Amino acid sequence: MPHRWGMAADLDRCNGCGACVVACAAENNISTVGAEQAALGRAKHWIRVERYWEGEFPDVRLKFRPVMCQQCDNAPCEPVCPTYASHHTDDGLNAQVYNRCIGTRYCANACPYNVRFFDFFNPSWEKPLQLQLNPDVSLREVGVMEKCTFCVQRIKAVTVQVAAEDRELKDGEITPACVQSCAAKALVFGDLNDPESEVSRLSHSPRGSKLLEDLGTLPKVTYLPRDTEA
Amino acid sequence: MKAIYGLYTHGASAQSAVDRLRAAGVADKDITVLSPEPREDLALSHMHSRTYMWHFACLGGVIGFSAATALAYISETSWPLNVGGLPVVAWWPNLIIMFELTMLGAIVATIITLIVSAGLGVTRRGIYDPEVTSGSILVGVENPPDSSVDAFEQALSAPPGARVKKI
Amino acid sequence: MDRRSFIKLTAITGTSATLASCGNPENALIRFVPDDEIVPGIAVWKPSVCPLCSAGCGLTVRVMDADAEVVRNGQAGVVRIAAAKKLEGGPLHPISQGGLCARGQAAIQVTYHPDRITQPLKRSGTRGDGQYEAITWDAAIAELLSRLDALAAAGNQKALAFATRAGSSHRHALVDQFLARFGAPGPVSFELFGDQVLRRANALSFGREQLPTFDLPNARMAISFGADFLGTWNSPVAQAAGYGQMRKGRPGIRGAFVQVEARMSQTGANADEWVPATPGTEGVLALGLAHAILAANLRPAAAAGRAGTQIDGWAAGLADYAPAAVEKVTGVAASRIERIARDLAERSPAVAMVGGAPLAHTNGLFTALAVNALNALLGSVEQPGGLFFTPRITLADGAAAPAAPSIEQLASGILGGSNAVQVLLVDGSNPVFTTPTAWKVSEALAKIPFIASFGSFLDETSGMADLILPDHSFLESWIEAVPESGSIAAVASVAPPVMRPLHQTRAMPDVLLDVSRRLATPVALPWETFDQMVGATFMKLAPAAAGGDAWGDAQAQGAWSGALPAGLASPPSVTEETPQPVPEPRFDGDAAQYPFHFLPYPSSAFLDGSLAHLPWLQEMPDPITSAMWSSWVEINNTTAERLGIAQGDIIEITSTQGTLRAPAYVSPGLAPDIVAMPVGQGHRMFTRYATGRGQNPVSLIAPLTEASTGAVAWAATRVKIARVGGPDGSLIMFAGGDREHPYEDLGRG
Amino acid sequence: MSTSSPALPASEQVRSDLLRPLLQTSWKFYVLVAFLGAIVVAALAAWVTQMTLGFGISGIRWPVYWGFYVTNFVFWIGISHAGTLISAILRLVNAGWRRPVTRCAEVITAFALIIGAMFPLIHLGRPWLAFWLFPYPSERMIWPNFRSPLVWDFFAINTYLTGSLLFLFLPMLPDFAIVRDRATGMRRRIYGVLALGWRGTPTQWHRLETAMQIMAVAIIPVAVSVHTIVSFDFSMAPVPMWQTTIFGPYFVAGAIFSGIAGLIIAMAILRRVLHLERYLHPVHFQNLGKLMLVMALLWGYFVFNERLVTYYGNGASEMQVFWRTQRLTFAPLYWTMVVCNFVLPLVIMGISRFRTITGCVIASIGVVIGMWLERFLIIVPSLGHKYLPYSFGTYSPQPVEIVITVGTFAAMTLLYVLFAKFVPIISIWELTAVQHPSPALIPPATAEHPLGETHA
Repeated sequence: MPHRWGMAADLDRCNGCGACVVACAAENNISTVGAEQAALGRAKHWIRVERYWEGEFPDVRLKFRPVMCQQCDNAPCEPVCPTYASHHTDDGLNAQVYNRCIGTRYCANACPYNVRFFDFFNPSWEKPLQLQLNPDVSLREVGVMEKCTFCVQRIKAVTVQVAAEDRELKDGEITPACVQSCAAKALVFGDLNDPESEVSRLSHSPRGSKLLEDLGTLPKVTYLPRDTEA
Repeated sequence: MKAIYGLYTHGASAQSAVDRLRAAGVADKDITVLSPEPREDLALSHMHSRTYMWHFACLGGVIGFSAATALAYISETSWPLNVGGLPVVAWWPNLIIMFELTMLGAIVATIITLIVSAGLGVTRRGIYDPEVTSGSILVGVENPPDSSVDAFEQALSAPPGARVKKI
Repeated sequence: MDRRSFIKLTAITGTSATLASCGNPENALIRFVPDDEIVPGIAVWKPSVCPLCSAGCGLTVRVMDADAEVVRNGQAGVVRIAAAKKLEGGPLHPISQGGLCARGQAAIQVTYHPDRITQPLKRSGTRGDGQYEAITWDAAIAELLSRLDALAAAGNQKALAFATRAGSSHRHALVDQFLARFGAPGPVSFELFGDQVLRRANALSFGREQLPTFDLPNARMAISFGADFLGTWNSPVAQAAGYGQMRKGRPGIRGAFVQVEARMSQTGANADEWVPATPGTEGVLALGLAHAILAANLRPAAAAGRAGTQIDGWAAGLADYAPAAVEKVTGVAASRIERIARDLAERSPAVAMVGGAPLAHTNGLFTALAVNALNALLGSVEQPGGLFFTPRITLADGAAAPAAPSIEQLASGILGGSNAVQVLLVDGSNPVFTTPTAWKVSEALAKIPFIASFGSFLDETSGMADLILPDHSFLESWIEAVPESGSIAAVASVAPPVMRPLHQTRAMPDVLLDVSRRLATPVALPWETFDQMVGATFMKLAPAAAGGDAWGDAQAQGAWSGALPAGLASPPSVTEETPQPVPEPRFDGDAAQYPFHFLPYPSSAFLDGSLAHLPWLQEMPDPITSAMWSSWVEINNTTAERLGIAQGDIIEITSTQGTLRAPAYVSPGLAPDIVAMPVGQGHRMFTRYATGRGQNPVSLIAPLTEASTGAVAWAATRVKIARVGGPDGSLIMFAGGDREHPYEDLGRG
Repeated sequence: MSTSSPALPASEQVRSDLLRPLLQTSWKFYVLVAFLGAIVVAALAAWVTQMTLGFGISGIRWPVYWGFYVTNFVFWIGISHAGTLISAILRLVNAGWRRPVTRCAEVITAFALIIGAMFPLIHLGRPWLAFWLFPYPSERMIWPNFRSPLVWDFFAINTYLTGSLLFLFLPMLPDFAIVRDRATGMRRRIYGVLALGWRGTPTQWHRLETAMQIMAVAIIPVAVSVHTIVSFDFSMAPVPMWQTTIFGPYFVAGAIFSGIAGLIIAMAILRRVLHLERYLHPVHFQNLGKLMLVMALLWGYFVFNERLVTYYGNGASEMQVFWRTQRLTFAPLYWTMVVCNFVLPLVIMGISRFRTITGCVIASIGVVIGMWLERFLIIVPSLGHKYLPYSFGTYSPQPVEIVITVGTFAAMTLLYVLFAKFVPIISIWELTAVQHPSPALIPPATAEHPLGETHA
């Protein structure tokens, strides 16, 4: 049976620290755009920690929610792409093939989660910052869309290794950068087709819900809301 | 090429010239009529063969439709990628492609039929006189048999206002 | 993407982006033979230690090949090096436990920073203008030696001062030893957001002069008085891990969490209950809770033991702290105090934390002692689910240097002529940026005849140096830390260099050892190299397995943790004095003229500003405001409405110390009489990414200090504010909306 | 059966009037072409700059990834519905008054479509790879994704463009022949080639008219499909206020609406500049104005429908966009649009006293502005306020987009000016043919018979 990668985000553990945001940038060669471009709305954060105020002082609360590509089973971003740059892989990921992308940005419009980012310029790193670049992740040229891949390079590396060693994949063996960095273990990644995996267990939790579930996109990220009992 | 023709400013004269040529034993297919605008009011305008343009247009549509169907089906199945949970061969969206190519086929077939059946090409053949586009109707005969030239000239000169030319 | 296309793509990026591949300047460079044995495309994981804060988290570093442009023997060229690619939390490290905070993730940019100082520099312009010329290491060390030798020759060794960051490591121990043996006072360490007050309180309450470790995984309730323990305070990674466990780590048990603070921090945002108490009265609230527990006979007063005796009136049941009285002082409803108190007593084990702004008032020590007493009353000291003190390793034997003056005393001594400092060495400290203007540190430094800095970057303090001896980055040198907290068992982090130095830099401890040997009168230090010194400690530690080697194991894993052998543990500090209670906080600025409390706070990205040079952190959206590359002033939304201030409007904040202008972030998450501002931006000089960006709120802080420790009372300044203009685009936010359901009632109006 | 209709001059007069612009050139023509050409060159330079420096010089941003370019795309495709669709319908119903109008309408279609079809290229992140949309057999066989509305666009616009160009070109053949016969030298050769050897035999005339009929039949559904598919670009995406079944007819109606407005403006300018008062009568404007009135009502009906359904449905994300357009940031633009598209045409076209040429032009300018705003207001507020408020954003155009937008209006005008210079802007043979109507034909519109009713 093919794998079906999924993630669970326990918002009772997530404290909004933002480590996942920087971890993602470091792993995936996401270029820093600088203040001027950030002001124009060009900052690229494949994962972001959304925060929403609730109530008024003094009965005020702040809600955090990490949002990355939801890797929908019925992904609105995929069919709209004229060149198949955005398509579904056998293991359930919304692949984004940068080389096929011609930059219509239609996928980003169709994505209800706004997790797709456009490369407005060729990426650049002030030397020698480029020495940090991860050779397992391609750089994106100007004019293409990019987005969270669930760190597909890590998935590939481990699955290839597992196949070479002719053994079963262990739950938790693959960790995308955000999951790995999360000190509170708010993010859990794994194979949804493995009923024993932690992510399967959390995805079937009665606490669990999907983001914008009513749109019918069938996301593979499950959110476990913060408990309210004090 | 030899030819004899008359130029007429009035439709009735031209019609009369045609009628006289017919009387002189010229077959309809040998009479050349050129008009500056369509003259549906004159019988001479109806000296054309039946056209199958509508049929060819339909045929073009069918070809376009088939091409679109094949294109969509073959390309989708030869690279069967899942997008957004849609079926690999999704007929509802394909219908749009099929419709557009059907219409394109029909349009292209119409144009081809027009060019072929109306004898349009970059080079001009047959009798022509620039006065046609200045409002005169031309009636004439190409390569008239030498024996009939005089009779034709007579027939063409008879209607009022006729100017007959020989080349 | 395969390697080939990757290399092709990397070739088009960077500063050569505009050049076609055929004209790639890298191709014109000489290729040096690689020094490292590395298999292209194969990643190796090596341990390291995060240097960015004092938490001492262990790292595991992904190392792969990369083509670096280097200068070798004066010849520029390209060499394939083993380069650090990604930092992760050390999975086996007792503090980071596999996790890492955003700042730790960004630490790799310290090594590859484009504005890193690549070789020794000698000042060529006037002081502070950033003009330097390159010199050789021999010349640089000779210059430093001549200065030190001159001091020694004159018998004026006391005129050597050393400014460094607070922390606990062999590096600090080495500096201390060097200074002691040279005959100079101990290092001057200053941290704006330092924790002297809490250390002192813990010494008084528990006999331990250190920060506590919290056993959150076993706690059923936590109450935090201002401690941003998930964000910036103490050991955030370890605490976040514990917090996750407390919330969801035990089937059926979810630890409750209450946060007391006037401005909702990232930590406070996670609380089940957020209690905005009047600034400076948090200790009163803690005692109010204690009173309620005692009054309801939920705990005996004697349970507080020694910590209780530090509090006036404890034995009598804290008669002055009845809920109604506490409500008047703190603004927290009496019923709420009683409810929280009952929860704390019933949800045992419960732990109280204190840190940050509550301790940065003139009565900070009182607040800390009050919370300590509450903890003791709850029975949570050194108990599962409570707080612990990490056993500490004695780092180096030898005479300690005499106590150093505080930076404030140093500055006033220099300016007043009572302390003629001749030579100042600076390592990792930027007091010019982080001290209140009134201390005149900058002016004092300007009077010192010779300043040398070991810094890797030109910042406000390094920029005043006459000589710069750039240090290796932590990935290029031996790196170690002996964390003060974050683990219940003793822990020491250590790792050998991960990669070869990129630039012509030298490790500061080795430079110090070198200098100590080459002085005209050598300073006798018992180590040849720094790793020898570190190794000496580790070889005394117990190996994990019998017959093992603690030093070798520690290097392989990045840390040693376990039970300390007798004699190696630092003894508890014994302090017998009883402090005078100071429950009333003092504030700078008249409340009528300056109606707002000014609350600077360490920014999530930059802490006290020492990380503002890292582009990843500049571009990381702030957890609360989502701001990037910005400074801002947080202001309550009803207050803002009253004053006609809208999001992004420029407001002017004025204290008795000065004035600054910054964009407003309007939020419901702070009390109406507070304006809060993150520290970190506003650098006059700190690399291309931070220079001239935003405002430094430290410039507004009045020089009030906590009464008994002398720590800056950075939360005790009052300010007034005025709108001076509309948005100028300087507030750059990632988020578009602040609320999940905005305008949902618009149609009904 | 009058051969000297009071409405139209005699054939020779027609020919000389309509060929005059081709044969005489004033200095004003060169000035105008140079002026418009300069703007077009500036726009092309802006595009090249955008490709060289990166798309970032535009105002597009996360999450508003479509802005002026797509607005312009929809706008120009909408304008393109002026010609071919109107002229095809009028041809099919044989409305006599169409004759002087059809060509200047069809030219609008052709050029607006070319300009509109440029925008998907301009807005591409990597325009040099645009050919990947074309279903050519590549070695890796990754053909375009036929499930993507952009591929539907590609096919629909190509079909419509092909059809429209041919639809425009076919009736030009006899006119090219006229020019050919009157010109000399190089010009004669060029027009000779363009005339494809047209002679005017009964067969040619008959085939041409049959072909025009087939084309008219074919082009109407294609035109409808084109703008429906353009609307699909939006309605296929789960974006608040986009995903609605009304978008197809709404866009088609809007396209015809703006198309008529564009046509009226073009006709008014032609009438004035080329002195075609004898061919383009107030009655033409009145007829088109009435058509525009109908479309304004239809547009108002669609907008009412769209808004009512959204309001009643009260979906959180839809209401975000709803309020933002009606009361908040975009309200000024929104209400300007309503005034331009509904109030203005209703008042001017609805009151016969105002239905003069000037009145029609004023209403048309309003409609063109209003319909441009409509497309902008469909695109930007929805994209900027999509579900998760954290990701909300706003958009403001940058100079490159404004220059390119202005450039397209200049390009349209330039192409039109050049076309009118080189091709008779009114179909000569169709006008002269009026003087010899077949019994089945309906005479042209006159002052007495504004709709061209059959003479008894």
